[in-house]
Amino acid sequence: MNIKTTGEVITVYLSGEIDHHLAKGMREEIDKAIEYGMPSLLILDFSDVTFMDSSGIGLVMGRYRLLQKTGATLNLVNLPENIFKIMKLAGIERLASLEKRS
Amino acid sequence: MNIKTTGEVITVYLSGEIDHHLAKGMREEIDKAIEYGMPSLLILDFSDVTFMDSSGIGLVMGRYRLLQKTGATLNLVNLPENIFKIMKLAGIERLASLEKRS
Amino acid sequence: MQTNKFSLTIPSKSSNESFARVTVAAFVTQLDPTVEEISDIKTSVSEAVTNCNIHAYPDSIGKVYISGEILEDKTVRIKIRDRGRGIEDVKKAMEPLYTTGGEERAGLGFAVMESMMDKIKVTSKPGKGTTITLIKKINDKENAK
Amino acid sequence: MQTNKFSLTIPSKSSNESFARVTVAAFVTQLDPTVEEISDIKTSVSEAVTNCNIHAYPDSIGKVYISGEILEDKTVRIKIRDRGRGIEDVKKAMEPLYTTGGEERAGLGFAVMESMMDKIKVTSKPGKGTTITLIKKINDKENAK
Ligand SMILES: Nc1ncnc2c1ncn2[C@@H]1O[C@H](COP(=O)(O)OP(=O)(O)O)[C@@H](O)[C@H]1O
Ligand SMILES: Nc1ncnc2c1ncn2[C@@H]1O[C@H](COP(=O)(O)OP(=O)(O)O)[C@@H](O)[C@H]1O
Repeated sequence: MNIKTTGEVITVYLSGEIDHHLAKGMREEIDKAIEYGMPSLLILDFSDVTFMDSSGIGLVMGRYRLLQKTGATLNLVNLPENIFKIMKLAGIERLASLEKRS
Repeated sequence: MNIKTTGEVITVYLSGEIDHHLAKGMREEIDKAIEYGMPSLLILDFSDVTFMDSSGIGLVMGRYRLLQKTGATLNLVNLPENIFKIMKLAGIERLASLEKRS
Repeated sequence: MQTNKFSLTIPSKSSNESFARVTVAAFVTQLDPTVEEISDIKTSVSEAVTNCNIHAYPDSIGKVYISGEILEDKTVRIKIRDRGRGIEDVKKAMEPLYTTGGEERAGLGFAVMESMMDKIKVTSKPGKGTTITLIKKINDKENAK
Repeated sequence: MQTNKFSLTIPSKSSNESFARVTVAAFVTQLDPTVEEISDIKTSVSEAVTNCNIHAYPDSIGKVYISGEILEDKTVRIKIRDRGRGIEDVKKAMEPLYTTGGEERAGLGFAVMESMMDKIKVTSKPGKGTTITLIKKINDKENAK
Protein backbone atom coordinates (compact mmCIF):
# COMPACT_ATOMS: atom_id res chain seq x y z
CA MET A 1 0.00 0.00 0.00
CA ASN A 2 1.13 3.50 -0.87
CA ILE A 3 -0.27 6.87 0.17
CA LYS A 4 0.26 10.12 -1.74
CA THR A 5 -0.87 13.54 -0.51
CA THR A 6 -1.18 16.44 -2.97
CA GLY A 7 -2.72 19.55 -1.48
CA GLU A 8 -6.16 18.56 -0.18
CA VAL A 9 -6.21 15.28 -2.08
CA ILE A 10 -5.04 12.01 -0.57
CA THR A 11 -4.65 9.05 -2.93
CA VAL A 12 -4.30 5.60 -1.41
CA TYR A 13 -2.92 2.92 -3.72
CA LEU A 14 -4.26 -0.26 -2.18
CA SER A 15 -2.55 -3.49 -3.10
CA GLY A 16 -2.73 -7.23 -2.57
CA GLU A 17 -5.65 -8.94 -0.89
CA ILE A 18 -8.27 -7.13 1.19
CA ASP A 19 -9.77 -9.51 3.71
CA HIS A 20 -10.51 -9.29 7.43
CA HIS A 21 -6.93 -10.26 8.26
CA LEU A 22 -5.29 -7.58 6.15
CA ALA A 23 -7.95 -4.82 6.33
CA LYS A 24 -6.94 -3.85 9.85
CA GLY A 25 -3.46 -2.67 8.92
CA MET A 26 -4.75 -0.80 5.89
CA ARG A 27 -7.44 0.90 7.96
CA GLU A 28 -4.95 2.15 10.53
CA GLU A 29 -2.60 3.57 7.93
CA ILE A 30 -5.36 5.29 5.98
CA ASP A 31 -6.91 6.78 9.10
CA LYS A 32 -3.58 8.17 10.17
CA ALA A 33 -3.20 9.86 6.78
CA ILE A 34 -6.75 11.30 6.97
CA GLU A 35 -6.27 12.62 10.47
CA TYR A 36 -2.97 14.20 9.58
CA GLY A 37 -3.86 15.46 6.09
CA MET A 38 -7.48 16.60 6.56
CA PRO A 39 -8.25 15.99 2.87
CA SER A 40 -11.27 17.36 1.01
CA LEU A 41 -11.01 14.34 -1.33
CA LEU A 42 -9.88 10.78 -0.63
CA ILE A 43 -9.17 8.55 -3.63
CA LEU A 44 -8.90 4.81 -3.10
CA ASP A 45 -7.11 3.23 -6.06
CA PHE A 46 -7.83 -0.49 -6.50
CA SER A 47 -5.47 -1.10 -9.45
CA ASP A 48 -3.28 -3.57 -7.60
CA VAL A 49 -5.93 -5.26 -5.46
CA THR A 50 -6.05 -8.97 -6.29
CA PHE A 51 -8.86 -10.03 -3.95
CA MET A 52 -11.57 -8.41 -1.84
CA ASP A 53 -14.43 -9.72 0.26
CA SER A 54 -16.99 -7.80 2.33
CA SER A 55 -14.22 -6.75 4.74
CA GLY A 56 -13.31 -4.32 1.96
CA ILE A 57 -16.85 -2.94 2.04
CA GLY A 58 -16.42 -2.39 5.76
CA LEU A 59 -13.14 -0.62 5.04
CA VAL A 60 -14.80 1.72 2.51
CA MET A 61 -17.86 2.43 4.67
CA GLY A 62 -15.72 3.15 7.72
CA ARG A 63 -13.57 5.65 5.80
CA TYR A 64 -16.73 7.23 4.33
CA ARG A 65 -18.06 7.81 7.83
CA LEU A 66 -14.77 9.35 8.90
CA LEU A 67 -14.73 11.71 5.90
CA GLN A 68 -18.33 12.77 6.53
CA LYS A 69 -17.25 14.51 9.72
CA THR A 70 -15.48 17.12 7.61
CA GLY A 71 -17.73 16.88 4.55
CA ALA A 72 -14.96 15.40 2.41
CA THR A 73 -15.58 13.33 -0.74
CA LEU A 74 -14.66 9.70 -1.47
CA ASN A 75 -13.76 8.33 -4.91
CA LEU A 76 -13.04 4.68 -5.72
CA VAL A 77 -11.04 4.23 -8.91
CA ASN A 78 -9.62 1.43 -11.05
CA LEU A 79 -11.97 -1.19 -9.63
CA PRO A 80 -11.45 -4.66 -11.12
CA GLU A 81 -14.63 -6.27 -12.43
CA ASN A 82 -15.19 -8.65 -9.48
CA ILE A 83 -14.59 -5.92 -6.90
CA PHE A 84 -16.91 -3.53 -8.75
CA LYS A 85 -19.56 -6.25 -8.49
CA ILE A 86 -19.23 -6.38 -4.69
CA MET A 87 -19.31 -2.58 -4.40
CA LYS A 88 -22.56 -2.47 -6.40
CA LEU A 89 -24.05 -5.24 -4.28
CA ALA A 90 -23.33 -3.10 -1.22
CA GLY A 91 -24.78 0.04 -2.81
CA ILE A 92 -21.49 1.91 -2.35
CA GLU A 93 -22.37 4.13 -5.34
CA ARG A 94 -24.67 6.05 -2.98
CA LEU A 95 -21.67 7.01 -0.83
CA ALA A 96 -18.85 7.37 -3.32
CA SER A 97 -18.20 7.58 -7.02
CA LEU A 98 -17.10 4.29 -8.59
CA GLU A 99 -14.83 3.96 -11.59
CA LYS A 100 -13.97 0.61 -13.15
CA ARG A 101 -10.48 -0.40 -14.15
CA SER A 102 -10.08 0.50 -17.82
CA MET B 1 2.75 -30.85 -24.94
CA ASN B 2 3.90 -30.55 -28.53
CA ILE B 3 5.87 -32.96 -30.69
CA LYS B 4 7.91 -31.97 -33.76
CA THR B 5 9.59 -34.45 -36.09
CA THR B 6 12.37 -33.26 -38.44
CA GLY B 7 14.10 -36.06 -40.30
CA GLU B 8 15.50 -38.43 -37.67
CA VAL B 9 15.08 -35.94 -34.84
CA ILE B 10 12.01 -35.81 -32.63
CA THR B 11 11.63 -32.84 -30.30
CA VAL B 12 9.08 -33.05 -27.50
CA TYR B 13 8.09 -29.73 -25.94
CA LEU B 14 6.89 -30.80 -22.51
CA SER B 15 4.66 -28.39 -20.64
CA GLY B 16 2.89 -27.90 -17.35
CA GLU B 17 3.40 -30.17 -14.37
CA ILE B 18 5.05 -33.59 -14.56
CA ASP B 19 3.80 -35.77 -11.73
CA HIS B 20 2.51 -39.33 -11.52
CA HIS B 21 -0.98 -38.21 -12.55
CA LEU B 22 0.10 -36.39 -15.70
CA ALA B 23 3.17 -38.47 -16.68
CA LYS B 24 1.04 -41.31 -18.01
CA GLY B 25 -0.52 -39.29 -20.82
CA MET B 26 2.83 -37.78 -21.78
CA ARG B 27 4.48 -41.20 -21.84
CA GLU B 28 1.87 -42.63 -24.17
CA GLU B 29 2.12 -39.75 -26.63
CA ILE B 30 5.91 -39.76 -26.67
CA ASP B 31 6.10 -43.53 -27.14
CA LYS B 32 3.71 -43.36 -30.06
CA ALA B 33 5.91 -40.74 -31.71
CA ILE B 34 9.05 -42.83 -31.11
CA GLU B 35 7.48 -45.99 -32.49
CA TYR B 36 6.20 -44.18 -35.54
CA GLY B 37 9.22 -41.91 -36.15
CA MET B 38 12.12 -44.26 -35.26
CA PRO B 39 14.35 -41.28 -34.38
CA SER B 40 18.12 -41.37 -33.98
CA LEU B 41 17.81 -38.44 -31.55
CA LEU B 42 15.05 -37.59 -29.08
CA ILE B 43 15.11 -34.11 -27.55
CA LEU B 44 12.99 -33.44 -24.47
CA ASP B 45 12.52 -29.69 -24.05
CA PHE B 46 11.62 -28.62 -20.48
CA SER B 47 11.16 -24.88 -21.18
CA ASP B 48 7.50 -24.84 -20.20
CA VAL B 49 7.59 -27.38 -17.38
CA THR B 50 6.48 -25.72 -14.16
CA PHE B 51 6.86 -28.67 -11.78
CA MET B 52 8.46 -32.10 -11.76
CA ASP B 53 8.91 -34.81 -9.16
CA SER B 54 10.55 -38.24 -9.46
CA SER B 55 7.75 -39.37 -11.79
CA GLY B 56 9.59 -37.24 -14.34
CA ILE B 57 12.76 -39.25 -13.69
CA GLY B 58 10.76 -42.38 -14.39
CA LEU B 59 9.50 -40.80 -17.60
CA VAL B 60 13.05 -40.00 -18.76
CA MET B 61 14.49 -43.40 -17.76
CA GLY B 62 11.67 -45.24 -19.46
CA ARG B 63 12.18 -43.34 -22.73
CA TYR B 64 15.94 -43.91 -22.46
CA ARG B 65 15.37 -47.66 -22.28
CA LEU B 66 13.10 -47.52 -25.29
CA LEU B 67 15.65 -45.57 -27.35
CA GLN B 68 18.42 -47.99 -26.39
CA LYS B 69 16.75 -50.71 -28.44
CA THR B 70 17.70 -48.83 -31.59
CA GLY B 71 20.81 -47.14 -30.22
CA ALA B 72 19.24 -43.67 -30.40
CA THR B 73 20.41 -40.69 -28.32
CA LEU B 74 18.54 -38.69 -25.69
CA ASN B 75 19.05 -34.98 -24.98
CA LEU B 76 17.33 -33.00 -22.23
CA VAL B 77 17.32 -29.26 -22.89
CA ASN B 78 16.15 -26.05 -21.23
CA LEU B 79 16.00 -27.59 -17.76
CA PRO B 80 14.85 -25.14 -15.08
CA GLU B 81 17.15 -24.99 -12.05
CA ASN B 82 14.97 -27.11 -9.72
CA ILE B 83 14.41 -29.80 -12.35
CA PHE B 84 18.12 -29.88 -13.21
CA LYS B 85 18.72 -30.54 -9.50
CA ILE B 86 16.46 -33.62 -9.55
CA MET B 87 18.04 -34.93 -12.77
CA LYS B 88 21.50 -34.69 -11.20
CA LEU B 89 20.28 -36.41 -8.03
CA ALA B 90 19.12 -39.28 -10.23
CA GLY B 91 22.37 -39.40 -12.18
CA ILE B 92 20.57 -38.88 -15.47
CA GLU B 93 23.73 -37.29 -16.92
CA ARG B 94 25.03 -40.84 -17.36
CA LEU B 95 22.16 -41.61 -19.75
CA ALA B 96 21.53 -38.34 -21.53
CA SER B 97 23.06 -34.93 -22.07
CA LEU B 98 21.62 -32.24 -19.81
CA GLU B 99 21.37 -28.56 -20.70
CA LYS B 100 20.07 -25.94 -18.28
CA ARG B 101 17.60 -23.28 -19.24
CA SER B 102 19.59 -20.22 -20.23
CA MET C 1 -16.01 -37.11 -14.03
CA GLN C 2 -15.42 -39.19 -10.92
CA THR C 3 -16.46 -37.53 -7.71
CA ASN C 4 -13.84 -36.19 -5.35
CA LYS C 5 -13.73 -34.55 -1.95
CA PHE C 6 -11.53 -33.14 0.80
CA SER C 7 -11.79 -32.11 4.39
CA LEU C 8 -9.61 -29.51 6.03
CA THR C 9 -9.34 -28.44 9.66
CA ILE C 10 -7.67 -25.18 10.69
CA PRO C 11 -7.60 -22.96 13.79
CA SER C 12 -9.75 -19.81 13.66
CA LYS C 13 -6.89 -17.41 13.01
CA SER C 14 -7.43 -14.52 10.67
CA SER C 15 -4.21 -15.38 8.86
CA ASN C 16 -5.86 -18.61 7.72
CA GLU C 17 -8.60 -16.83 5.76
CA SER C 18 -6.30 -16.64 2.78
CA PHE C 19 -5.10 -20.25 3.19
CA ALA C 20 -8.72 -21.49 3.30
CA ARG C 21 -9.80 -19.77 0.11
CA VAL C 22 -6.66 -20.76 -1.80
CA THR C 23 -7.18 -24.40 -0.80
CA VAL C 24 -10.81 -24.45 -1.88
CA ALA C 25 -9.90 -22.73 -5.15
CA ALA C 26 -7.17 -25.32 -5.79
CA PHE C 27 -9.73 -28.09 -5.22
CA VAL C 28 -12.28 -26.53 -7.57
CA THR C 29 -9.65 -26.18 -10.32
CA GLN C 30 -10.32 -29.79 -11.37
CA LEU C 31 -13.68 -28.63 -12.76
CA ASP C 32 -11.94 -26.11 -15.02
CA PRO C 33 -13.88 -23.07 -13.78
CA THR C 34 -13.76 -19.60 -15.29
CA VAL C 35 -11.83 -16.83 -13.56
CA GLU C 36 -15.14 -15.35 -12.43
CA GLU C 37 -16.37 -18.62 -10.95
CA ILE C 38 -13.13 -19.07 -9.00
CA SER C 39 -13.35 -15.50 -7.77
CA ASP C 40 -16.95 -15.99 -6.59
CA ILE C 41 -15.99 -19.16 -4.71
CA LYS C 42 -12.92 -17.61 -3.10
CA THR C 43 -14.93 -14.61 -1.95
CA SER C 44 -17.72 -16.74 -0.48
CA VAL C 45 -15.32 -19.04 1.36
CA SER C 46 -13.52 -16.01 2.70
CA GLU C 47 -16.83 -14.62 4.05
CA ALA C 48 -17.77 -17.86 5.78
CA VAL C 49 -14.35 -18.50 7.30
CA THR C 50 -14.06 -14.87 8.45
CA ASN C 51 -17.42 -15.25 10.20
CA CYS C 52 -16.04 -18.22 12.15
CA ASN C 53 -13.00 -16.19 13.17
CA ILE C 54 -14.93 -13.08 14.20
CA HIS C 55 -18.37 -14.24 15.28
CA ALA C 56 -18.19 -17.93 16.19
CA TYR C 57 -15.05 -17.68 18.31
CA PRO C 58 -14.85 -14.00 19.28
CA ASP C 59 -12.47 -14.41 22.23
CA SER C 60 -10.67 -17.66 21.62
CA ILE C 61 -9.13 -19.82 18.93
CA GLY C 62 -11.45 -22.66 17.91
CA LYS C 63 -11.45 -25.12 15.06
CA VAL C 64 -12.89 -24.40 11.63
CA TYR C 65 -13.89 -27.42 9.54
CA ILE C 66 -14.01 -27.01 5.79
CA SER C 67 -15.03 -29.69 3.35
CA GLY C 68 -15.53 -29.77 -0.37
CA GLU C 69 -17.18 -32.28 -2.60
CA ILE C 70 -17.64 -32.59 -6.33
CA LEU C 71 -21.21 -33.68 -7.00
CA GLU C 72 -22.57 -34.84 -10.31
CA ASP C 73 -22.97 -32.36 -13.11
CA LYS C 74 -19.89 -30.26 -12.26
CA THR C 75 -21.43 -29.02 -9.05
CA VAL C 76 -19.32 -28.27 -6.01
CA ARG C 77 -20.58 -28.34 -2.43
CA ILE C 78 -18.49 -26.59 0.23
CA LYS C 79 -19.24 -26.73 3.94
CA ILE C 80 -17.75 -24.40 6.54
CA ARG C 81 -18.49 -25.52 10.07
CA ASP C 82 -17.59 -24.24 13.53
CA ARG C 83 -18.36 -25.29 17.08
CA GLY C 84 -18.63 -21.72 18.25
CA ARG C 85 -21.27 -19.40 19.65
CA GLY C 86 -23.98 -20.16 17.10
CA ILE C 87 -26.68 -17.87 15.76
CA GLU C 88 -29.88 -17.16 17.67
CA ASP C 89 -31.95 -15.94 14.72
CA VAL C 90 -30.58 -17.14 11.38
CA LYS C 91 -33.17 -15.28 9.30
CA LYS C 92 -32.24 -11.98 10.90
CA ALA C 93 -28.50 -12.70 10.67
CA MET C 94 -28.89 -13.18 6.93
CA GLU C 95 -30.52 -9.80 6.34
CA PRO C 96 -28.24 -7.44 4.43
CA LEU C 97 -26.47 -4.90 6.67
CA TYR C 98 -27.29 -6.80 9.85
CA THR C 99 -24.14 -7.25 11.91
CA THR C 100 -23.12 -7.79 15.50
CA GLY C 101 -19.53 -7.16 14.49
CA GLY C 102 -19.30 -3.44 15.12
CA GLU C 103 -18.21 -0.47 13.03
CA GLU C 104 -15.86 -2.16 10.61
CA ARG C 105 -18.17 -5.01 9.57
CA ALA C 106 -20.56 -4.28 6.73
CA GLY C 107 -23.10 -6.97 7.60
CA LEU C 108 -22.91 -8.17 3.99
CA GLY C 109 -21.16 -11.51 4.32
CA PHE C 110 -24.30 -13.59 3.78
CA ALA C 111 -25.52 -11.25 1.03
CA VAL C 112 -22.24 -11.75 -0.84
CA MET C 113 -22.44 -15.54 -0.46
CA GLU C 114 -26.02 -15.54 -1.67
CA SER C 115 -25.25 -13.46 -4.72
CA MET C 116 -22.20 -15.48 -5.72
CA MET C 117 -23.33 -19.05 -5.05
CA ASP C 118 -26.24 -20.93 -6.58
CA LYS C 119 -27.45 -21.92 -3.16
CA ILE C 120 -26.49 -21.33 0.45
CA LYS C 121 -27.80 -23.09 3.53
CA VAL C 122 -27.21 -22.00 7.12
CA THR C 123 -27.88 -24.23 10.09
CA SER C 124 -26.98 -23.13 13.58
CA LYS C 125 -27.53 -23.94 17.21
CA PRO C 126 -26.76 -21.30 19.84
CA GLY C 127 -23.86 -22.49 21.97
CA LYS C 128 -23.18 -25.40 19.62
CA GLY C 129 -22.02 -23.92 16.35
CA THR C 130 -22.88 -23.10 12.79
CA THR C 131 -22.64 -24.83 9.42
CA ILE C 132 -22.70 -22.92 6.14
CA THR C 133 -23.25 -24.97 2.98
CA LEU C 134 -22.33 -23.36 -0.31
CA ILE C 135 -23.35 -24.92 -3.63
CA LYS C 136 -22.30 -23.83 -7.09
CA LYS C 137 -22.49 -25.43 -10.51
CA ILE C 138 -19.45 -24.84 -12.66
CA ASN C 139 -20.53 -24.26 -16.22
CA ASP C 140 -18.69 -25.72 -19.14
CA LYS C 141 -16.61 -22.95 -20.56
CA GLU C 142 -18.12 -23.30 -24.01
CA ASN C 143 -21.56 -22.69 -22.56
CA ALA C 144 -20.57 -19.75 -20.39
CA LYS C 145 -22.04 -16.41 -21.28
CA MET D 1 5.25 -15.83 15.11
CA GLN D 2 2.36 -17.75 16.62
CA THR D 3 2.21 -21.38 15.72
CA ASN D 4 -0.34 -22.63 13.20
CA LYS D 5 -1.45 -25.93 11.76
CA PHE D 6 -3.85 -27.70 9.42
CA SER D 7 -5.07 -31.17 8.68
CA LEU D 8 -6.36 -32.28 5.31
CA THR D 9 -7.96 -35.56 4.27
CA ILE D 10 -8.27 -36.58 0.61
CA PRO D 11 -8.96 -39.77 -1.32
CA SER D 12 -5.91 -41.49 -2.89
CA LYS D 13 -6.61 -40.30 -6.42
CA SER D 14 -3.73 -39.34 -8.64
CA SER D 15 -5.52 -36.11 -9.57
CA ASN D 16 -5.16 -35.00 -5.94
CA GLU D 17 -1.36 -35.03 -6.05
CA SER D 18 -1.43 -31.50 -7.42
CA PHE D 19 -4.11 -30.36 -4.94
CA ALA D 20 -2.06 -31.71 -2.02
CA ARG D 21 1.15 -29.93 -2.94
CA VAL D 22 -0.60 -26.63 -3.71
CA THR D 23 -2.36 -26.76 -0.33
CA VAL D 24 0.85 -27.42 1.59
CA ALA D 25 2.62 -24.67 -0.36
CA ALA D 26 -0.20 -22.22 0.46
CA PHE D 27 0.18 -23.11 4.14
CA VAL D 28 3.95 -22.64 4.12
CA THR D 29 3.58 -19.22 2.46
CA GLN D 30 3.04 -17.66 5.89
CA LEU D 31 6.74 -18.25 6.64
CA ASP D 32 7.73 -16.23 3.57
CA PRO D 33 9.86 -18.98 1.99
CA THR D 34 12.09 -18.56 -1.05
CA VAL D 35 11.00 -19.92 -4.43
CA GLU D 36 13.51 -22.75 -3.99
CA GLU D 37 12.20 -23.69 -0.54
CA ILE D 38 8.61 -23.81 -1.83
CA SER D 39 9.71 -25.91 -4.78
CA ASP D 40 11.51 -28.38 -2.49
CA ILE D 41 8.46 -28.72 -0.27
CA LYS D 42 6.04 -29.16 -3.18
CA THR D 43 8.25 -31.82 -4.70
CA SER D 44 8.60 -33.74 -1.44
CA VAL D 45 4.87 -33.64 -0.70
CA SER D 46 4.19 -34.81 -4.22
CA GLU D 47 6.52 -37.80 -3.70
CA ALA D 48 4.89 -38.82 -0.43
CA VAL D 49 1.32 -38.44 -1.66
CA THR D 50 2.11 -40.26 -4.91
CA ASN D 51 3.51 -43.15 -2.85
CA CYS D 52 0.17 -43.41 -1.01
CA ASN D 53 -1.68 -43.48 -4.32
CA ILE D 54 0.57 -46.06 -5.98
CA HIS D 55 2.03 -48.19 -3.22
CA ALA D 56 -0.21 -47.91 -0.15
CA TYR D 57 -3.50 -48.39 -1.99
CA PRO D 58 -2.52 -50.12 -5.24
CA ASP D 59 -5.97 -51.46 -6.12
CA SER D 60 -8.42 -49.25 -4.26
CA ILE D 61 -9.11 -45.70 -3.21
CA GLY D 62 -8.15 -45.10 0.42
CA LYS D 63 -7.74 -41.99 2.52
CA VAL D 64 -4.61 -39.90 2.65
CA TYR D 65 -4.11 -37.74 5.74
CA ILE D 66 -1.91 -34.70 5.44
CA SER D 67 -1.08 -32.35 8.27
CA GLY D 68 1.16 -29.36 8.59
CA GLU D 69 2.43 -27.51 11.59
CA ILE D 70 4.55 -24.45 12.10
CA LEU D 71 7.02 -25.16 14.87
CA GLU D 72 9.22 -22.61 16.54
CA ASP D 73 12.06 -21.07 14.65
CA LYS D 74 10.30 -20.99 11.24
CA THR D 75 10.32 -24.75 10.98
CA VAL D 76 7.52 -26.62 9.26
CA ARG D 77 6.58 -30.23 9.97
CA ILE D 78 4.44 -32.04 7.41
CA LYS D 79 3.01 -35.50 7.92
CA ILE D 80 1.60 -37.70 5.16
CA ARG D 81 -0.18 -40.73 6.49
CA ASP D 82 -2.05 -43.64 4.94
CA ARG D 83 -3.80 -46.75 6.26
CA GLY D 84 -2.63 -48.84 3.34
CA ARG D 85 -0.38 -51.79 2.71
CA GLY D 86 2.56 -50.62 4.76
CA ILE D 87 6.25 -51.28 4.20
CA GLU D 88 7.94 -54.54 5.28
CA ASP D 89 11.52 -53.24 5.30
CA VAL D 90 11.70 -49.45 5.59
CA LYS D 91 15.49 -49.32 5.34
CA LYS D 92 15.45 -51.18 2.04
CA ALA D 93 12.51 -49.13 0.72
CA MET D 94 14.50 -45.96 1.31
CA GLU D 95 17.49 -47.11 -0.73
CA PRO D 96 17.86 -45.09 -3.93
CA LEU D 97 16.53 -46.92 -7.01
CA TYR D 98 14.65 -49.50 -4.95
CA THR D 99 11.08 -49.74 -6.20
CA THR D 100 8.24 -52.24 -6.28
CA GLY D 101 6.40 -49.93 -8.66
CA GLY D 102 7.54 -51.38 -11.96
CA GLU D 103 9.13 -49.92 -15.08
CA GLU D 104 7.93 -46.35 -14.85
CA ARG D 105 8.91 -45.69 -11.23
CA ALA D 106 12.45 -44.52 -10.63
CA GLY D 107 12.66 -45.65 -7.00
CA LEU D 108 13.87 -42.18 -6.08
CA GLY D 109 10.94 -40.78 -4.12
CA PHE D 110 12.59 -41.15 -0.72
CA ALA D 111 15.94 -39.97 -2.11
CA VAL D 112 14.29 -36.79 -3.37
CA MET D 113 12.56 -36.17 -0.03
CA GLU D 114 15.84 -36.73 1.84
CA SER D 115 17.76 -34.34 -0.36
CA MET D 116 15.15 -31.58 -0.21
CA MET D 117 14.04 -31.70 3.43
CA ASP D 118 16.14 -31.16 6.54
CA LYS D 119 14.83 -34.37 8.04
CA ILE D 120 12.51 -37.17 7.04
CA LYS D 121 11.10 -39.91 9.24
CA VAL D 122 9.29 -43.01 8.00
CA THR D 123 7.26 -45.25 10.25
CA SER D 124 5.27 -48.13 8.84
CA LYS D 125 3.45 -51.29 9.85
CA PRO D 126 2.68 -53.90 7.21
CA GLY D 127 -1.06 -54.12 6.73
CA LYS D 128 -1.64 -51.02 8.85
CA GLY D 129 -0.15 -48.10 6.96
CA THR D 130 2.70 -45.66 6.70
CA THR D 131 3.50 -42.21 8.05
CA ILE D 132 6.08 -39.93 6.45
CA THR D 133 7.23 -36.93 8.49
CA LEU D 134 8.97 -34.14 6.61
CA ILE D 135 10.73 -31.34 8.47
CA LYS D 136 12.23 -28.20 6.99
CA LYS D 137 13.43 -24.93 8.46
CA ILE D 138 12.56 -21.93 6.36
CA ASN D 139 15.47 -19.52 6.43
CA ASP D 140 14.98 -15.82 6.75
CA LYS D 141 15.43 -14.44 3.29
CA GLU D 142 18.17 -12.06 4.37
CA ASN D 143 20.18 -14.98 5.71
CA ALA D 144 19.65 -17.24 2.71
CA LYS D 145 22.74 -18.16 0.77
N1 LIG E 1 -20.28 -18.59 12.13
C1 LIG E 1 -21.02 -17.70 12.84
N2 LIG E 1 -21.17 -17.86 14.18
C2 LIG E 1 -21.90 -17.00 14.89
N3 LIG E 1 -22.54 -15.92 14.36
C3 LIG E 1 -22.44 -15.71 13.04
C4 LIG E 1 -21.68 -16.58 12.21
N4 LIG E 1 -21.76 -16.13 10.94
C5 LIG E 1 -22.54 -15.02 10.96
N5 LIG E 1 -22.96 -14.76 12.23
C6 LIG E 1 -23.85 -13.65 12.64
O1 LIG E 1 -24.50 -13.15 11.49
C7 LIG E 1 -24.23 -11.74 11.35
C8 LIG E 1 -24.22 -11.35 9.87
O2 LIG E 1 -23.13 -11.97 9.22
P1 LIG E 1 -22.59 -11.40 7.83
O3 LIG E 1 -23.74 -11.18 6.90
O4 LIG E 1 -21.51 -12.31 7.35
O5 LIG E 1 -21.98 -9.96 8.16
P2 LIG E 1 -20.73 -9.52 9.07
O6 LIG E 1 -19.74 -10.64 9.11
O7 LIG E 1 -20.20 -8.32 8.37
O8 LIG E 1 -21.27 -9.21 10.42
C9 LIG E 1 -22.94 -11.54 12.07
O9 LIG E 1 -22.74 -10.20 12.46
C10 LIG E 1 -23.09 -12.48 13.26
O10 LIG E 1 -23.91 -11.92 14.25
N1 LIG F 1 3.10 -45.15 1.49
C1 LIG F 1 3.67 -46.31 1.12
N2 LIG F 1 3.01 -47.49 1.32
C2 LIG F 1 3.57 -48.67 0.96
N3 LIG F 1 4.78 -48.78 0.37
C3 LIG F 1 5.49 -47.67 0.13
C4 LIG F 1 4.96 -46.38 0.49
N4 LIG F 1 5.89 -45.45 0.13
C5 LIG F 1 6.93 -46.13 -0.40
N5 LIG F 1 6.70 -47.45 -0.42
C6 LIG F 1 7.64 -48.50 -0.89
O1 LIG F 1 8.95 -47.95 -1.00
C7 LIG F 1 9.43 -48.06 -2.33
C8 LIG F 1 10.33 -46.91 -2.68
O2 LIG F 1 9.62 -45.71 -2.72
P1 LIG F 1 10.19 -44.43 -3.49
O3 LIG F 1 11.60 -44.20 -3.07
O4 LIG F 1 9.23 -43.31 -3.27
O5 LIG F 1 10.23 -44.83 -5.04
P2 LIG F 1 9.02 -45.18 -6.05
O6 LIG F 1 7.78 -44.48 -5.61
O7 LIG F 1 9.51 -44.66 -7.35
O8 LIG F 1 8.86 -46.65 -6.03
C9 LIG F 1 8.19 -48.17 -3.18
O9 LIG F 1 8.43 -48.78 -4.43
C10 LIG F 1 7.28 -49.02 -2.29
O10 LIG F 1 7.61 -50.39 -2.35
